[in-house]
Amino acid sequence: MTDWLSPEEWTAVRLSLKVAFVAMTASLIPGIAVALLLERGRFWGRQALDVIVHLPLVLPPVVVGWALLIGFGRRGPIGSFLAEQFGIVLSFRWTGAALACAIMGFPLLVRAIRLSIASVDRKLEDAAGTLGAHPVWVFGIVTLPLILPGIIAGMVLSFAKAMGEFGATITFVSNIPGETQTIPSAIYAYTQVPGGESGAMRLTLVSVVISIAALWMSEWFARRARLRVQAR
Amino acid sequence: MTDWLSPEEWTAVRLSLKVAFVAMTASLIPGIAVALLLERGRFWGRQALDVIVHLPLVLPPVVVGWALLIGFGRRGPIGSFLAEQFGIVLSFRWTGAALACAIMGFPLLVRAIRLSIASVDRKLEDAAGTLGAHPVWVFGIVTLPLILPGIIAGMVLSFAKAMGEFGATITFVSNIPGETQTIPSAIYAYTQVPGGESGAMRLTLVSVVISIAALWMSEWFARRARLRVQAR
Amino acid sequence: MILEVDIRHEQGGFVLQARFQSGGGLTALFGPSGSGKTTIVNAIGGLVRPEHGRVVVQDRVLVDTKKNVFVPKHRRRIGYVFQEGRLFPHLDVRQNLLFGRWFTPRRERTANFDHVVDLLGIGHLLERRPSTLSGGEKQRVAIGRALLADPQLLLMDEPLASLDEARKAEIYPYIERLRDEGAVPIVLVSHSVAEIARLATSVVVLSEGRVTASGRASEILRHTDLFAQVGPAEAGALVEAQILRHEDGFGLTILQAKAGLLTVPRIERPIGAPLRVRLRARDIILSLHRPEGLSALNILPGRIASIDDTGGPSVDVMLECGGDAIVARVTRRSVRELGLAPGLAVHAIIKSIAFDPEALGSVAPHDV
Amino acid sequence: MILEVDIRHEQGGFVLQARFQSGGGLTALFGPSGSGKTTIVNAIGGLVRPEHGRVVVQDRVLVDTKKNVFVPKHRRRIGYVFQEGRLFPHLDVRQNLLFGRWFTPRRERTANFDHVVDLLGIGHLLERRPSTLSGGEKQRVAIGRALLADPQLLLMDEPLASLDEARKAEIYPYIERLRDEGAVPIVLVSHSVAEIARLATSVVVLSEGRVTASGRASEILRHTDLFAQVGPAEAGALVEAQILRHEDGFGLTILQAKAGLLTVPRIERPIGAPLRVRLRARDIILSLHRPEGLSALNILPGRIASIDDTGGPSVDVMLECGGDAIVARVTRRSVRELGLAPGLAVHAIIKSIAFDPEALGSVAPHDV
Amino acid sequence: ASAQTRDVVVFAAASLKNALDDAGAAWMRETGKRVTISYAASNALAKQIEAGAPADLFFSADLDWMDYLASKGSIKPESRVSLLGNALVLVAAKGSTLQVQLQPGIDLAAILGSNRLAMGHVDAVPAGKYGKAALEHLGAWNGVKDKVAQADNVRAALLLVSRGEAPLGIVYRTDAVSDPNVSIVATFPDESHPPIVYPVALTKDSANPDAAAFLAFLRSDKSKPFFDKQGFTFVGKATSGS
Ligand SMILES: Nc1ncnc2c1ncn2[C@@H]1O[C@H](COP(=O)(O)OP(=O)(O)OP(=O)(O)O)[C@@H](O)[C@H]1O
Ligand SMILES: Nc1ncnc2c1ncn2[C@@H]1O[C@H](COP(=O)(O)OP(=O)(O)OP(=O)(O)O)[C@@H](O)[C@H]1O
Ligand code: MOO
Ligand SMILES: [Mg+2]
Ligand SMILES: [Mg+2]
Repeated sequence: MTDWLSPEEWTAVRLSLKVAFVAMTASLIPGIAVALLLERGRFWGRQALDVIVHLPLVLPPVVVGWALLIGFGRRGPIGSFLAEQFGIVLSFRWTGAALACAIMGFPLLVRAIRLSIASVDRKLEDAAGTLGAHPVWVFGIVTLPLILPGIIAGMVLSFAKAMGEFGATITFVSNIPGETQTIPSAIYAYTQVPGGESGAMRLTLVSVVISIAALWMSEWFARRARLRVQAR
Repeated sequence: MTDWLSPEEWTAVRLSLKVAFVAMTASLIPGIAVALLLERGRFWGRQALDVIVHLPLVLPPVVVGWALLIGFGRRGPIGSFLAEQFGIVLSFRWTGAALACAIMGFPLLVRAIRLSIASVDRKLEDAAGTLGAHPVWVFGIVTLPLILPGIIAGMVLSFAKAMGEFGATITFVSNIPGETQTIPSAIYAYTQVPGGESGAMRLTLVSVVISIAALWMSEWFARRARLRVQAR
Repeated sequence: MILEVDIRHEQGGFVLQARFQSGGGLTALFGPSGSGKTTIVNAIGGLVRPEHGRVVVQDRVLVDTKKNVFVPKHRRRIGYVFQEGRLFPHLDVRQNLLFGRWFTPRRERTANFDHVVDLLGIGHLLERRPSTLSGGEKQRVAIGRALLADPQLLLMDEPLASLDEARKAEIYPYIERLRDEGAVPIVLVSHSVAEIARLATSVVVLSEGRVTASGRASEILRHTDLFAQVGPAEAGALVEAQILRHEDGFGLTILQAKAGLLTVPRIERPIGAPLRVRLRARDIILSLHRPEGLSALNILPGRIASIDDTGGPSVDVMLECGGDAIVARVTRRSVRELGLAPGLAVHAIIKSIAFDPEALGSVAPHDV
Repeated sequence: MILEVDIRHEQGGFVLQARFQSGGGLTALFGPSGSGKTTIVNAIGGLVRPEHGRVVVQDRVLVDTKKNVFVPKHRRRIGYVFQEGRLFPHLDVRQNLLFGRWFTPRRERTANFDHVVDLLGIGHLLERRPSTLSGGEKQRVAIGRALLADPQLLLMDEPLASLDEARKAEIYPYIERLRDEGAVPIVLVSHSVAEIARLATSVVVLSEGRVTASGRASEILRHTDLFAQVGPAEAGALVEAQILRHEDGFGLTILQAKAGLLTVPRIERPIGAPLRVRLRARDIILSLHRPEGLSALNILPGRIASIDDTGGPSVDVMLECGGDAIVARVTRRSVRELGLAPGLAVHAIIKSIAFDPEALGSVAPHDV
Repeated sequence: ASAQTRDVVVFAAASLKNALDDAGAAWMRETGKRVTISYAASNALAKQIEAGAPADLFFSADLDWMDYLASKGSIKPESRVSLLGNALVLVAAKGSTLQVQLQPGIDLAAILGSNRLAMGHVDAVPAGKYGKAALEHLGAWNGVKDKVAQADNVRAALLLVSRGEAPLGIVYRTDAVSDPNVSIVATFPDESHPPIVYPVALTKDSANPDAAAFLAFLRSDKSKPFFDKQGFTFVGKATSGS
């Protein structure tokens, strides 16, 4: 089994899992916050935020990678700020890959959560308020559990997207085996050489198996979340 | 204004709009059907269908394009069947681009609709049943209007994805101006040569403007759909 | 039998095992909260698929688990007023009301839209969405929706619980009419004995998932102790009567019952019309002699048939009044002081006013 | 004043313009469906932000649009029993019940969990999710949730509408206790005059968004015509009394009212305890002479103060009985036959049994 | 449209866009006939041609994919021409003070320090493959192989240098000369890597008589200026498989 993939490929698989997991996890809280803002907020610039969130979907991944490089690169305004102030370097690091994946998956995450937020019965939140719960608490113990299905769906989408993301990642952090070479980068390399099909196939299969596992887990969580709310 | 983009670029913009619109529209009914199956169905192979729907998200777009080329190409099993039986040719036609975009956006569409379906109060459907409505009617006049927000969200995601889709499209139907060259493909070509940045920028801007318009329209529809249901 | 239910169904830890029959008209389900009323209605309506048993309505087998028959709900031609409204949020009130009509064969559309809307007082709400309605308004629309489906079986789960008395008083005659004219069997869940006494043809009393009593309303209501669980205030006898004449000057109507003449507030029905009168046990005073100078207009001579000591401060005295069975509830002290005993001749005194509109139901000739 | 409401609010085409005050205890809101009851409760609870006006509870200004004061709902310390349940679907019954407790300062947690659970009979439901509860069960949990929040203001919107009488009879004394002991002002919406008569300290009558009457319950309930809109059956006088002695052998309790002695079914309260008794106008028979040989144990001598002819078949006769004002509703025919007229001495006859538990409310010493 | 009036469809490596666009325009001015050019990665184009794409000409960025198609019988071998050449250079960001002599034994790793060397993907992108070969030839590969940031195309590698992400990069001269943000530090000797050639050939399925004419036009001196302008070396000689 282990020699079915080369050590370098195993590294790519592990890295992909790490990147996808971190991308999903790190974008969760901002995702919930932005979903709340977009769905509930009435503020100036809401439309602009909405557009910005959707951009990674609308633009070709290469452009996003480009923009990331310009913004978060070593010389980019945000990148240099992060590096100087917090010592966080993204370029050529797996963290940069995670950032690229998180950004590409962000619109999907936000949409799923937004849909759930929209379907929450606000009368329940009112009821919680009458019982003395501050709005922050109301969010935490009423809204959040009720939107759990949407959060789970959003996480699945974000994770899956991160597993498949390639264009923005390779443009931003290029392809450094062991550091930024994720499964899609490795597959890409295979597709670029004549006769690379079998290698590409093997890695594709690994991706499929991982996504089956991820879906299976998410369904399990979603079912639990739903059972808590519904009858029987 | 018109000479701000070259005629070829205008063609790409028009084509992108057409492709995105057709991809979104054509995947709508299958999307609703699959969402229903996945959310409500209890059948053998449900898990497999779920995985298949998610694959375009999990796999690098190049792989999807490749698979399409193998399956729907002129010499591919489905492609040749469609061509012989119905005269439908997808490879290297804009229809193929639409197919690629539809498939890439499908998981997003399905997820959004699924979330809405899950939040429909089935007691309302029961009530409609007691009033004599056959399940098909119940779906049409109760469920469908209630999941409209999810359908709209799914359509936005599908459209936006189609506007940005590049990898699968260029791999499947190449980048033929006037036939399969969408905005992302055109942007890509610009990024591959010295001095192409300004062209890429211009097209990116066009994409952004289109997505603003699409979002704006979707919000308008969504608000209408929501107003119909909520108070005030 | 118009309605036959014999089902066993488990949900969670709750076991419903209900068996009853009813000869049509309005069947009232009565019992404490959680006793299984809604579950039975759901089984009749096709919303719950019972694990075992049969449901037959007007000779049509809706459920028979042995024969694997289960008519889907949309083919049962029911009108169901749910305990919790269930209006369609995306449709306005008019569309909600007309929903069932789309699925009713054209020639069976008999319910008159304007009439039902008037009756329920929802004419000003037609363009509104359910989310803007008050609790009672929602409930009225839900009733209208069920009525306008021209059902062949009407299921009503506490339909009037949150309506005011005035509105109820307007709706009752309509339900009575449906019950008597339309040949539409009705199943009604209610906690109000007054409502049941007025409307029910049969009563099914439930407790913890089992039928503890079932039968004709007149029988069940006479057995006042059956209602101990819901407070004894409302028990009483149902008596059949006919309109004898109207006393227009005083706004009164004189009824002829077997027990004698009854003077009640005016009833707008023709002379000769059959009527059902509920004589609440707690409204009846017993007197050893025929009293004089009393404001109470109804004095029915009779004889004590038996005395039911239910153990509390009061006892139920069963009277035989010229063929009608009447129940009076009096204190034990009165029994002793007056020396009440079976066989004793007494007079039952009832105020005219004690017959509130709720207690006076119209009745189909074959009924009671 | 404990509760002051003076608001104007428009929603859709509906204009609420309500102004009333109440001296604490339990304030009942009464009026037909759609008259604005829930809207007022929402304004007091902070769920509706009135366009104009003030809401003051126990000297605390909750809303004052002029001064731009609007205390958010989570700082009002209320317990709100909603008209439609609103249980948290993702929490089990126990968690629902304890929800408010998490936000109650520890030393103010006085409501006893076990007691409330027992009272409402929901002990067997604690581990269940709301979606598996019956209608009445949900409502009981909602009541429990509000009570266990140890509110400083209790808002109840038709809390008991779908409960059976037995359950209501168990809950009433608890609400009375809250009203009398806890110094918790209560606002109750109800369609049941019996309930209001039993529980209310003040009554606010609403119609189409306006207050048509408001004042002490004893006043409002005597004006029987106010309740014409909800059916006249329930109107009557509220009389203050004290427990004089218990007749254990017969299970009776003797009360001392100004009007005289009242014999009622046993009340489990100590001798000397103050009580409020509702004498429903329709339960009272008038007699020209002191009657003999009647099963009715309560015979109160009095004098006719006035006769209210409301136009129907019946009139309301106001009696002066040793300082208590009592109303009897009799037919117009009786008025003529007995020659009833102001000044005439008569006897009011009331069955002991007519005092059902609903009619006997406990009362705070300062009350009525 | 009939084959007679159809545009000539060229599938060309994306890096040829500027030059080929100009050449196509010139040919149209001359003959009134149009070329339609689909620019993508050579591998994608090759696979598409293999799958029956309606291409008349394939213009690859390296030999491998042309060989691949030749082995599949998808091109007309007699039409195949290695039209262009290019040179491989080492670039640094503009203003860099780095001095590098590309001679055997060079210790590039020391020059890079903890930094990265930007290249095309060394197994997938032609420029990357050539770069790797050249570094191997110079004996520097083992030292730097863990410091290579492999981009998915040579333009992206160039971008990494021009944005200052990597101090050094290996790209084609054609790309380097056009970017004002980078400067060429050194040029790899021709012998250090396989010849950099851009082969072009008619596809097997091409039935468009104009295609051969356009190919002839490309081979002629008329198109030379367009390629020169972009920094390609114009070879124009016929080759068979390598
Ligand atoms: N958004 C709205 N648009 C128009 N009318 C509204 C809106 N919301 C409420 N109303 C109206 O306001 C009136 C008062 O509503 P409210 O809920 O206070 O009534 P209520 O007295 O509680 O009635 P019920 O006994 O039926 O619960 C109703 O007639 C209702 O139709
Ligand atoms: N999913 C479930 N799991 C466990 N118990 C359930 C479930 N669904 C219903 N029950 C129980 O079944 C019993 C009967 O419910 P049903 O709704 O028929 O009561 P009901 O007589 O209509 O009461 P109510 O008057 O309160 O509406 C209730 O005790 C309820 O708790
Ligand atoms: O008839 Mo009574 O009121 O029980 O004594
Ligand atoms: Mg029920
Ligand atoms: Mg209300």
